[in-house]
Amino acid sequence: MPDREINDRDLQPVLSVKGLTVRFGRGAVPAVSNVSFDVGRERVGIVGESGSGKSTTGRAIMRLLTPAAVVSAERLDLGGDPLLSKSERQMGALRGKDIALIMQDPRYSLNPVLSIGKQIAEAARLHLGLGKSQALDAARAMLERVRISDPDRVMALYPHQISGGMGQRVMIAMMLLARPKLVIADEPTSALDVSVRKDVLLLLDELVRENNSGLLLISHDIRMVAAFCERIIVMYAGRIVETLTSLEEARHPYTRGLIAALPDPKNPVRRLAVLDRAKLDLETAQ
Amino acid sequence: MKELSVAEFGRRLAHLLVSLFILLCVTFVIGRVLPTDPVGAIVGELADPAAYAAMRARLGLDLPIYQQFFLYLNGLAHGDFGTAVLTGNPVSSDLAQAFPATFELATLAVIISTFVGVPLGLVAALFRDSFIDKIARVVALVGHSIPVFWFGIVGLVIFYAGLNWVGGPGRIDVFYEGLVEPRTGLLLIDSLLQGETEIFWNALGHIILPAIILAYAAMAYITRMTRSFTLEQLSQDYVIAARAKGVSPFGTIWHHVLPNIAVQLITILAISYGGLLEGAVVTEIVFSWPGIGQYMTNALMIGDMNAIVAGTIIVGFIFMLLNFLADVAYAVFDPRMREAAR
Amino acid sequence: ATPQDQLVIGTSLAQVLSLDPQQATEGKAVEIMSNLYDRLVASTADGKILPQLAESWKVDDKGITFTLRKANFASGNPVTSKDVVYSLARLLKMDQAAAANLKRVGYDKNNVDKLVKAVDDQTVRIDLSDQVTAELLLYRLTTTTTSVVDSVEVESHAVDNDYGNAWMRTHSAGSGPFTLNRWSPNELVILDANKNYMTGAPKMKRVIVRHVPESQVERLMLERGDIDIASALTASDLATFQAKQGFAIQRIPTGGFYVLSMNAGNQYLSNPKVREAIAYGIDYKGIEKTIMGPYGRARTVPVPENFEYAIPSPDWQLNVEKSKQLLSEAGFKDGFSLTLKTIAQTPRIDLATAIQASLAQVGIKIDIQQGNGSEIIAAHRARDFDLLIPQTSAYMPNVLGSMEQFSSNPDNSKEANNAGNFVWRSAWDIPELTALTAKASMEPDAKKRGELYVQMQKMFVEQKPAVLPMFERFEPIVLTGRVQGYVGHPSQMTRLENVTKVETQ
Amino acid sequence: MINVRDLDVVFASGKSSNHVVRGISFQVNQGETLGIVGESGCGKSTVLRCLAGMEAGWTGQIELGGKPIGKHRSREELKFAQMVFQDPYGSLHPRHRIGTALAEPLRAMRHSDIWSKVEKALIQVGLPASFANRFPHELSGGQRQRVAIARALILSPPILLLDEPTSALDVSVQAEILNLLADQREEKGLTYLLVSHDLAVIAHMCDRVLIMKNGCFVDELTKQDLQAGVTHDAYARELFEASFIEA
Amino acid sequence: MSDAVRIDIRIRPPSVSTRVAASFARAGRKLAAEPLGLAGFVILGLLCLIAIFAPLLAPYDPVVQSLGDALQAPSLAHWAGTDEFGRDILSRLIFGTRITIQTVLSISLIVGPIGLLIGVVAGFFGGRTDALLMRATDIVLSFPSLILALAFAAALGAGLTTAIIAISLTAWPPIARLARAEALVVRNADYVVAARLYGASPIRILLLYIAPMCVPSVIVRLTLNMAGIILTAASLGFLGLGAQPPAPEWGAMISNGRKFMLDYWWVAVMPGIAILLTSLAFNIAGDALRDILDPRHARS
Ligand SMILES: Nc1ncnc2c1ncn2[C@@H]1O[C@H](COP(=O)(O)OP(=O)(O)OP(=O)(O)O)[C@@H](O)[C@H]1O
Ligand SMILES: Nc1ncnc2c1ncn2[C@@H]1O[C@H](COP(=O)(O)OP(=O)(O)OP(=O)(O)O)[C@@H](O)[C@H]1O
Ligand SMILES: [Mg+2]
Ligand SMILES: [Mg+2]
Repeated sequence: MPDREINDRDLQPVLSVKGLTVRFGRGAVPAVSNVSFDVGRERVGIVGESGSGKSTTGRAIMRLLTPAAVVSAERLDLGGDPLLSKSERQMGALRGKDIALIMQDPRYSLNPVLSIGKQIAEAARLHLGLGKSQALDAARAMLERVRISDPDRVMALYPHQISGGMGQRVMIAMMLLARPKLVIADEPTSALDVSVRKDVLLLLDELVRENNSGLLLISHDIRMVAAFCERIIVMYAGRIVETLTSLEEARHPYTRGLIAALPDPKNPVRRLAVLDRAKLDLETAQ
Repeated sequence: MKELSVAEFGRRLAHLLVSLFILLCVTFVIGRVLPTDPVGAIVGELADPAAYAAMRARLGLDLPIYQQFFLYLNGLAHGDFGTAVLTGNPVSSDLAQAFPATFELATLAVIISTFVGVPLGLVAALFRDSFIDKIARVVALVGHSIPVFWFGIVGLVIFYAGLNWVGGPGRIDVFYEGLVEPRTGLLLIDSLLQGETEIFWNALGHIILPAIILAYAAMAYITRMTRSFTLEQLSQDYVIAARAKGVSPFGTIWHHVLPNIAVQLITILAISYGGLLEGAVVTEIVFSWPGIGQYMTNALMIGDMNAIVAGTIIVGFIFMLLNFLADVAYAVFDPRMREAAR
Repeated sequence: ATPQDQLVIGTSLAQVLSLDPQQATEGKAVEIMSNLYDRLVASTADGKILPQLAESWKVDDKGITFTLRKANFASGNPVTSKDVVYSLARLLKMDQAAAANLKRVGYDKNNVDKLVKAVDDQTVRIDLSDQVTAELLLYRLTTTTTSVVDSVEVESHAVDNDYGNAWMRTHSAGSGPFTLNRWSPNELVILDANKNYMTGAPKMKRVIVRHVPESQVERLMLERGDIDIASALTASDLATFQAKQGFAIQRIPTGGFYVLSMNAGNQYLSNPKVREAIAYGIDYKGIEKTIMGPYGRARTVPVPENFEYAIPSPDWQLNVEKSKQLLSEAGFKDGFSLTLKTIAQTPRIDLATAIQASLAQVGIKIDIQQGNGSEIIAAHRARDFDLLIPQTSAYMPNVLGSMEQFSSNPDNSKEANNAGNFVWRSAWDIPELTALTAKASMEPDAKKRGELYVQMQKMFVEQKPAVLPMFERFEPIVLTGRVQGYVGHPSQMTRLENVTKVETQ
Repeated sequence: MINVRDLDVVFASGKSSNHVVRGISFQVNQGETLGIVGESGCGKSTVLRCLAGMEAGWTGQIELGGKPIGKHRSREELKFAQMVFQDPYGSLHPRHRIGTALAEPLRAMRHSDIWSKVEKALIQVGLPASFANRFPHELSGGQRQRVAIARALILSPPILLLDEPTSALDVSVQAEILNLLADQREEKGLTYLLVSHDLAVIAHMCDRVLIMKNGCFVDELTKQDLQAGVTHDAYARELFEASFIEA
Repeated sequence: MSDAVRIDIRIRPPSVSTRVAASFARAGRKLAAEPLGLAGFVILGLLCLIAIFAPLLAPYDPVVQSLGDALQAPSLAHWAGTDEFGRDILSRLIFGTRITIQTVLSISLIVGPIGLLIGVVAGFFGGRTDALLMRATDIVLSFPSLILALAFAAALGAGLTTAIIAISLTAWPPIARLARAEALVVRNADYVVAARLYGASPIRILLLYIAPMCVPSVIVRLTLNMAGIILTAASLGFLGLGAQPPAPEWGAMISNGRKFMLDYWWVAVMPGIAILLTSLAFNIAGDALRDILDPRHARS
């Protein structure tokens, strides 16, 4: 499935996943089952409806699922380094340094009682080994990179005092500060206003390119993913149903249904197409 | 935000005073309708009715209740809480003696229960449903489920009579009585201030057992609440974000969760503290501790109204003050509230 | 352990409300005040009168003339006859419960100035009222209520004509072996030795009376040596010291009783048969053994058995058959219900529970209402009870001293409102017995008086008392072996000046 | 059907006041669907709440069905407009069964023959009648939103106020709900006022769109405008571009 | 959907019994997953059974004294020994469950509805009503509770009823606060807005929409409070103001038994164990109930 680009620098994929299965509780239906894909220094998108296991996949890679989750995989390597066998302490050193996770809603994913500056500086202290004031400098520099015009003022603010778009930039600044090899963005814009969505995405894209990192973009908005990513992984009920490079390639009825369900002002229809789940379940079960 | 807080501060202070006044009225009325009879207690069982009536008049109990109330208010306005029947002293000076004793005990107890209960709650939450969690819960619950007087006596049997690790009942060994001059009324502090280390150690030996027993009883609540606050926070996205940033589990608890639950913790600590301050009556009896709980119970037994009203006011005031401070802490520690404090 | 030169007493100070000798009558207060003040005369534990401030006295038909010895108050002021007169006048003019003792025999605030006079600085003359003999007056003068106070000192603290009462409640102004250093209510009382005491400084530099409300805790403290003398221990705690090395138990008789007061105004209790049925419905022996222990001895006549002229107890023992029969004779075959009020203190509450259980067998259903001291006392004074358990004490060690309060009720009418009278509270109308008691107290001849005493007791029993004595009351205390020279006084006037402590073994 | 003139809403809390809706006017004809788009916090929901009668602090005039409506509604006036909310999880009482949830409006309006009406309403929105015995947590988000629509329609109001009815739903489910809404409109000749931040949804459903910014309408677009990508205002342009990410 | 409407399946509001059965079944399933909580409920259930069948279970009469048998150590004849009046402690404990359950239930039945009502009314109506009610709550809350209980016991005469009233008087404010906090959240929920839109009256909304949402947390809190209630009742017993003799109230039993603790441990320890077990059971059951009833604390 993974198509390897032949490029001397990116010979090895940043992330290589093979046969990833996640169960919550023993005997439960797996939330993610037998998922395999590679991410190089490129942008890969995962789409699928709610509950299809997108976030679970992302968190399983970060090893951030609750202890109740049973994760197994034939291979889960970051830059050739197996993640599953790492201790919690080793993972701590990796997270934020080599892999970063950007979450959906900055209102909830920033600590409400710590100032923005402190939260970004914490990442700098953890991964760049900086002292207090140097870390704050690094944070300031990073805020400038995410194009926040008045970093000193913003650093003193608390999360509730900034807008959603700004919050997501802060989140990006915090996570990308240590130039991770892989960035997992779990619905990074779906809590944001339409008008700022694009800016945030473009910014994320720009930084990832600048760092030459891999990007795993998780979203349910198939059009947006198609516009941004080089490859699209479509998930349904915990499985990968197909991997595409453009929407036109879509073969699987689920993917096609998904695309058809989107209202498109350019091609108005009286009724939108609806997924036939019964049939779909029958097909995927085979 | 400063100037806004001042207005808010004033408003809440006014509320506090109104509440206190109502508390005063209610206590006063309750006190006067009680059937307990301070006159009988003073003049003695065998006194004849004339002497009885004379004493009644002297205490002002023959006046209609509203007049008694105005007289009392008048006294209050001059800082006079009246005279305690029980001791013949001004109530204020009695309270000045009894309150520090309770204050010392309650403060030590709340410190102990905080320093044990909060970490226990954090650990229990962090290792939720593990063996540690279960142990922590049961240990805390047992403290919550056994009568204090029972614990008190068992504690004395073991640690005082048996092992001789701690001092016995009372605040201090009797022969040290009166050697330190009460400045703050807190023996531990007074003795240190006056360089009487021997007395300090003696007083510490006396206070430690009742303090631990009270602390154990209070700990259940603190542990349980800490645990549930922490669990609530641990399921928040920002905790996952912090972990994704590479913060260690301990660092997450310390740098991220704790500041978030600090305000809630302060509130429940204030509640526990208030509960302890309002007089651990039973503990004070078991340990012959001359605190406000015992003072008020004895006052109640003989219907000593001045003492009861004043005691209730003080305790109510402390309680309200603690609540007030907890609210202020909200405004100070929680940036969201700082903004919202109108 | 306690220091060599300090005596530490553990007890319950809950009832101590005043240390003014002309006000307080409560037992613990008496115990403390008797060491702060001297009286003209004192009584020994076995009832002999001894001189104290009075060097000697002369009795004639009309009165007694006392000659004072040279002594000083702790303040340094000399003790003069003026102070004695002042003290007695103060007692009667303040007119508190403490005055009852003298008022009962005809002294009051109106005649005291006439009857008590200073002859010169060292001589005091007290005229007899028409209701007392010299011998009985002397006994009454041994109580702490007649303590001689320092008139100069007291007057300097008087406010609003209160005879210095507000100050005296918490301070001492006496010539006794100790002075009051500090009294923290419900915590402790500290007495310091009066170095200039007339017979020399007491052996103990300091006496500390410590409030220990919990008996078991007090016991632990005693075992650990943190107190020297323990009183107010429960029966079972006392029992453990019985055989223990290094401890001694003194069982001090008080001459008083635990009493079952029945309200004779009650429709059932007004019937003497019912009262007798109740007297037959109590398991005196069982209670004595399991509940009273060293605190009480079964006795249903209000005179301790060992007193001269005491008659044996009547046949009132637990006898369910007899009791039931008496009830049905009275017309209450099916029984009835009563309430029983008592102070929530051992042993009285346990006594109540035991009485409840045994009367239930007879068919009388008892509903116990426990309360705190003042509540129960108020109910007692207001005749607001069916049954109630008070206790008494004797002010002198003879029949009259212990029995008088059971046998005298001059006016039983409600209007008399004689709440200070123990019998009145039970609404028990006993004109003959009252007259007999008055006659006995005026009888100068000892032999004849003794006959009257016996007659009184018999009449008491015949009338099926509404104030039924059940147990003679004792005050058991435990002393560590270190304490020497402690002689418990039946009226709780134990003096501590000769108490010493030996080195711990 | 709906006629609003100079609607003005100010939220005053203590000293700070927040002018949320600034004198807007619009009207919607019978059977028409009007859309309102705008960024978060611009006052879209507030307008709806005023129309529904849930907000007391407004000034201006509101007419529903040709009758001017006051701040406090009578029972009859309430029947004019019902609302469907954004969050399907919060709009049904978690302890009421679906049947109860649907029966409640009928009870409140003193209808008779309640249970057959409930059944009809369920079938109408494409749910089996047996769902009446279920609790909301036993339903998926889309099913809940159907119930919410059934509840709004059960009193047969001529106007439906839709506050982002699909923004919490998956696209596939969204399509089902949008189809359902379109069907109902057709069948009953309903008038819709649809608020959303998703221009695609608005374009699909509405005859006209008002673009809202900071409490004012800055632009009005017709269906044709949307198809052609015509806008008259810079902000509308920006919004339009951001909504359809193509490259 | 305009398919032909078929009205052949009649739908009815499900009967109360099936609903209750369903809820119990659900709760039971959740409980089964948590052995500790289950143990709590089992103990409480046993207590109720013991209370009901006390006369059958108790080997002796709980109040009949036999002074000759006083203070006997636990033996085959007296499993838990005898007290100072020779009464069988086990029998007293068994009959004591009745008093305990009666106390706890009456207090909960007084405090729960009062607290709920005050809290919900304050939270729902807000404004002046809220300010007034909450001020009153704060004042009652700031009363030293044991002292107030003592005062009431003194005023009304000591006894179990007084103790119940006195404890109730001081126990409602925390419940009211809790209910208010819940009501504040619930009153802004969309389903309440919707209810107002279709013309449900405020009373209906209060009783049918808001109050039911506050009930679970109130119940949980009450269950957790019960341990405290038992202890407070015991403290009142300690001060002689609880149940009156010869009632075999556990607190009073410990309180009397403490006088013999050093020599005859069982007199105080046996009722102590009973109290410990019961309040532990209440606490554990309360915790479990919270997990079952309170979705916010639901286990992940
Ligand atoms: N902590 C958990 N415990 C049990 N089940 C879980 C847990 N987290 C997720 N699941 C289940 O795993 C499945 C996948 O969830 P996941 O959050 O990965 O979906 P998603 O694709 O991210 O959906 P969305 O678009 O709504 O975010 C779901 O069925 C969900 O119910
Ligand atoms: N009850 C209220 N009191 C004070 N301010 C309010 C109140 N309700 C809404 N607001 C404010 O009014 C403004 C508009 O709110 P409204 O809910 O109408 O926005 P919206 O356009 O619906 O946004 P969204 O797309 O996020 O739903 C916001 O700034 C909000 O903070
Ligand atoms: Mg997700
Ligand atoms: Mg909105």
